[in-house]
Amino acid sequence: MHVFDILLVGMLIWIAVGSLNQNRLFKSVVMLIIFGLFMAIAWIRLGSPDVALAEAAIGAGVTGALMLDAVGHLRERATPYPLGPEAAEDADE
Amino acid sequence: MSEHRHRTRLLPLTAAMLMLGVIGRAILALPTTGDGLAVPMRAGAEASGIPNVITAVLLDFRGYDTLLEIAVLMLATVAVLSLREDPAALSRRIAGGAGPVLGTLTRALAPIMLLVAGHLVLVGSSGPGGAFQGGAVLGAAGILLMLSGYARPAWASRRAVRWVLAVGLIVFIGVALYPLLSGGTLLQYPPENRKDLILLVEALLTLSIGASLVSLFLASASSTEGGGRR
Amino acid sequence: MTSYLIYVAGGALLYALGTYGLLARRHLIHKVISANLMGSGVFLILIGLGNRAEGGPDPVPQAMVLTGIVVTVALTALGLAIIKRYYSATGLTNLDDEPPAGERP
Amino acid sequence: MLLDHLPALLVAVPLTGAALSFVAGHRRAPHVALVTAAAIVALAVALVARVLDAGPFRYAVGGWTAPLGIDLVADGASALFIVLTAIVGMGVTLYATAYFRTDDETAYGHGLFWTLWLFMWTSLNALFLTGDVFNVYVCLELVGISAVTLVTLSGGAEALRAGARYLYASMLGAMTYLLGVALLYASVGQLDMTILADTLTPDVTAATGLALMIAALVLKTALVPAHFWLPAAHGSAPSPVSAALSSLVVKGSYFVILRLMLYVIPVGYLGGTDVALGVLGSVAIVWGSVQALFQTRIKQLVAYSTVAQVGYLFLVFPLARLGADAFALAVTGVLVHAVSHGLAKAGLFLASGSLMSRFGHDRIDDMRGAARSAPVLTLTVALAGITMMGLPPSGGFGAKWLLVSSALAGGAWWWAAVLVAGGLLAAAYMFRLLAVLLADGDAVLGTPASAPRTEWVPLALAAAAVVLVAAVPLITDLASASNILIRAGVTP
Repeated sequence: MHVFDILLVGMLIWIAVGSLNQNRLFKSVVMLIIFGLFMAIAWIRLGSPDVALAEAAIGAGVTGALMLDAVGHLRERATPYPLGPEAAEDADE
Repeated sequence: MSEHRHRTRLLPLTAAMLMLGVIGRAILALPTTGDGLAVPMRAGAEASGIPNVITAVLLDFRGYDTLLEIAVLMLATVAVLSLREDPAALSRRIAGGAGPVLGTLTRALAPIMLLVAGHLVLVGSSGPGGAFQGGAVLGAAGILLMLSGYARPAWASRRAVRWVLAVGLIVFIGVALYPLLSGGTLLQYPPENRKDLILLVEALLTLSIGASLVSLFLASASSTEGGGRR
Repeated sequence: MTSYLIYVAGGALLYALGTYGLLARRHLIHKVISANLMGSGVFLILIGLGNRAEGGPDPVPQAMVLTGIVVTVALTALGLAIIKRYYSATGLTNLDDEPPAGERP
Repeated sequence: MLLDHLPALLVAVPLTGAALSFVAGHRRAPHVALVTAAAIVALAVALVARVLDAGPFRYAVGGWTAPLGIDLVADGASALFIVLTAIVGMGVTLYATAYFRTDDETAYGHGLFWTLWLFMWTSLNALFLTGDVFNVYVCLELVGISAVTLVTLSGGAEALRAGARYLYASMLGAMTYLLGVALLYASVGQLDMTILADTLTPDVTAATGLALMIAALVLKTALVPAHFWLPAAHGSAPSPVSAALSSLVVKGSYFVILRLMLYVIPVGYLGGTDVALGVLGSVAIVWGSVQALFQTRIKQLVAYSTVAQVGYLFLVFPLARLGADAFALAVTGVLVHAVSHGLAKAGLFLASGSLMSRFGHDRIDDMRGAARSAPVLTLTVALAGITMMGLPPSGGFGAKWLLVSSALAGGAWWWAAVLVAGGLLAAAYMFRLLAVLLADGDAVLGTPASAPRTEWVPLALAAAAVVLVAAVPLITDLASASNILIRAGVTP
């Protein structure tokens, strides 16, 4: 029975590493949202359905919406600033 | 560039490994059972007639944390508003027009989420659910509706918008201070109708948290295009 | 090995990973993501250790985590707002490069 | 009857003010803030009177006493910090009415300074009163969010950059603090500080938790080497904000360290942490002062002076372990230091802000001749300098005297040497600033219409710090009414 828990925690770590080890911001953010959904499953496994609901709605939902908006903002305004080497390097797409 | 990066990674790596070791040692030293405050909390919740212990902890025993929590949400909205470059901020609408995928998704999801939020509040005192959870789902549903352009904030004046943002906190402060008039302490609900009052506060808080999350998103959403859409 | 320990160990790893990301990643949004991961790690440790209680998980850590999730989203929103404004002002997405000389406060 | 509710009101009143100032809009918000500030000053004075009269007391929020509920704890130390916050807060509020007066609705975060500032005041009061380690986390987040946002208020690139760095330090600190609480709770099963103090037994998990909490608080207090975020943040914020940050906000997290180290944690529980904090404090005094000496911009100099002055706050921990006499003297001394630095630093930052707006720049070397055209501001800098150096009869002198006495009573002269050296270094950087201001120069200063109206505020704060030695008996009474000294069983 622990196999499922180990797999779940392994997935969590893998997604977290993937989210950080990803230079394309949009992918990072999508992985963070997926991470939130997996966290919700973990909360249910830990007997905390209350936290699972909040995590799915806030951790994945609201945080994800805020992050996607910010990434969109950076991309949208990318053109007027050709000077920022970092912006170009980390910009998505 | 890359040499510089390698050098700057040594310190973070050391810090992370150090933390891992410190936490690991502390965790392995713990006994495998430990009740914390679970027993007195459960007994207290039972005495109050609130079957969901977490609701009892959040709204009754540690209601002060929750009061400050609502303050955090309003503060964050104010903070994000203060960082806008333009003054119109909240009263401008997010550019609507959902893509086909998001549109269909919203049409299917939003009513369900609203139902779930309502359900969570109603059952929050017995099953899983309550103000935080219901408010969170409500907030997420609201953001989805805004994003897809089905609902748009078209408030009359900036004054009205400000009231909407502050009213949750103001009402909660009022509820918290009300017991002082009859000799109670801050947030002390009278024992005879504690359960009903807590349910009422819970419903108010659900709406307040939901509204705060939506306004937090609206306050921060980028102006010219529908933020978050892809 | 009892199952709560799996989650607590995962939490410790996430916390360490978040610390690393917060210090090592340069892009400001990656730093915010790292802080979110750190938070999730701490929450896993809190509730995981609360699962050691007899007769069901301890409600107190669950209440703390519900509070913590809301605080974290507030911090995230603030961080992103500062990042967007900083980018509009300087075109930079990290703190290592000096912003072009501008006005003094 | 109302007096029983002082701890609740000291949080609820500024919180109500914050919400109402937001609704009121930017034109009427200053009035809401002034009324709120006046109410807080009255409540704070009442709290001091009550604590002096009846000793420390607890307030059970929700009618549930700890461990079930959250207890607020009002003792001599919290009353002292709350009244300091009230006085400095009133000064900052008055000064800000002129500073943020503008017809541009979009300036300074769309006029949201007042709401953010009242939120910060709420959270500081809450932090000084709370007796629950998880509630401290929520309070710290309130302080952090409001402080970071206030730093970015001008919207300039430099301020945003400083704010972002401050925010990341804040996030790291908050998460680490919460991790500490998680470990402590898993080990002890309690969150109330008094219950923790009674039930702590030697245990590696609890000790790790407490150590992480203290490390996180040290980061928030900006003790060297965790001071990296402070100079930029305090230096690039609008001046009223700089004053509040340097004078009050660092003391919020410091106050929790004080309670944890000297009230909750038994002697020797965390090994050599006492001495380590003292050593870091000494390094901070020297490093901050030397850095201050080489700054070319006035607010950076004042900010590095804060790095140095924060160092003194940490000398209390080794001194407190040198016997009962040293303990009482050290705690009283550090409380006097916190108050005198709070008053003087607020005055110094506000005066620096006025000098900058008069000169139109912040370069120290180009501020020659300020004494002639801005005598009030120059006098303020001089008075604040007297306190920083610790010359009699200032509060700084009283604090150093008590701390040196404590070191000598405990037979540890080297801490006394640090204190004396710190005073000399402070003299060096303050004289450097004063020498420029007093030098002959033909500075043609602009006089913004609103400036002279509020220039007496920093003067009053700095002057209060200079005559603070008269209040030392009062602070001694408050120290003996603090749970720290009562628990240790010593009286000053």
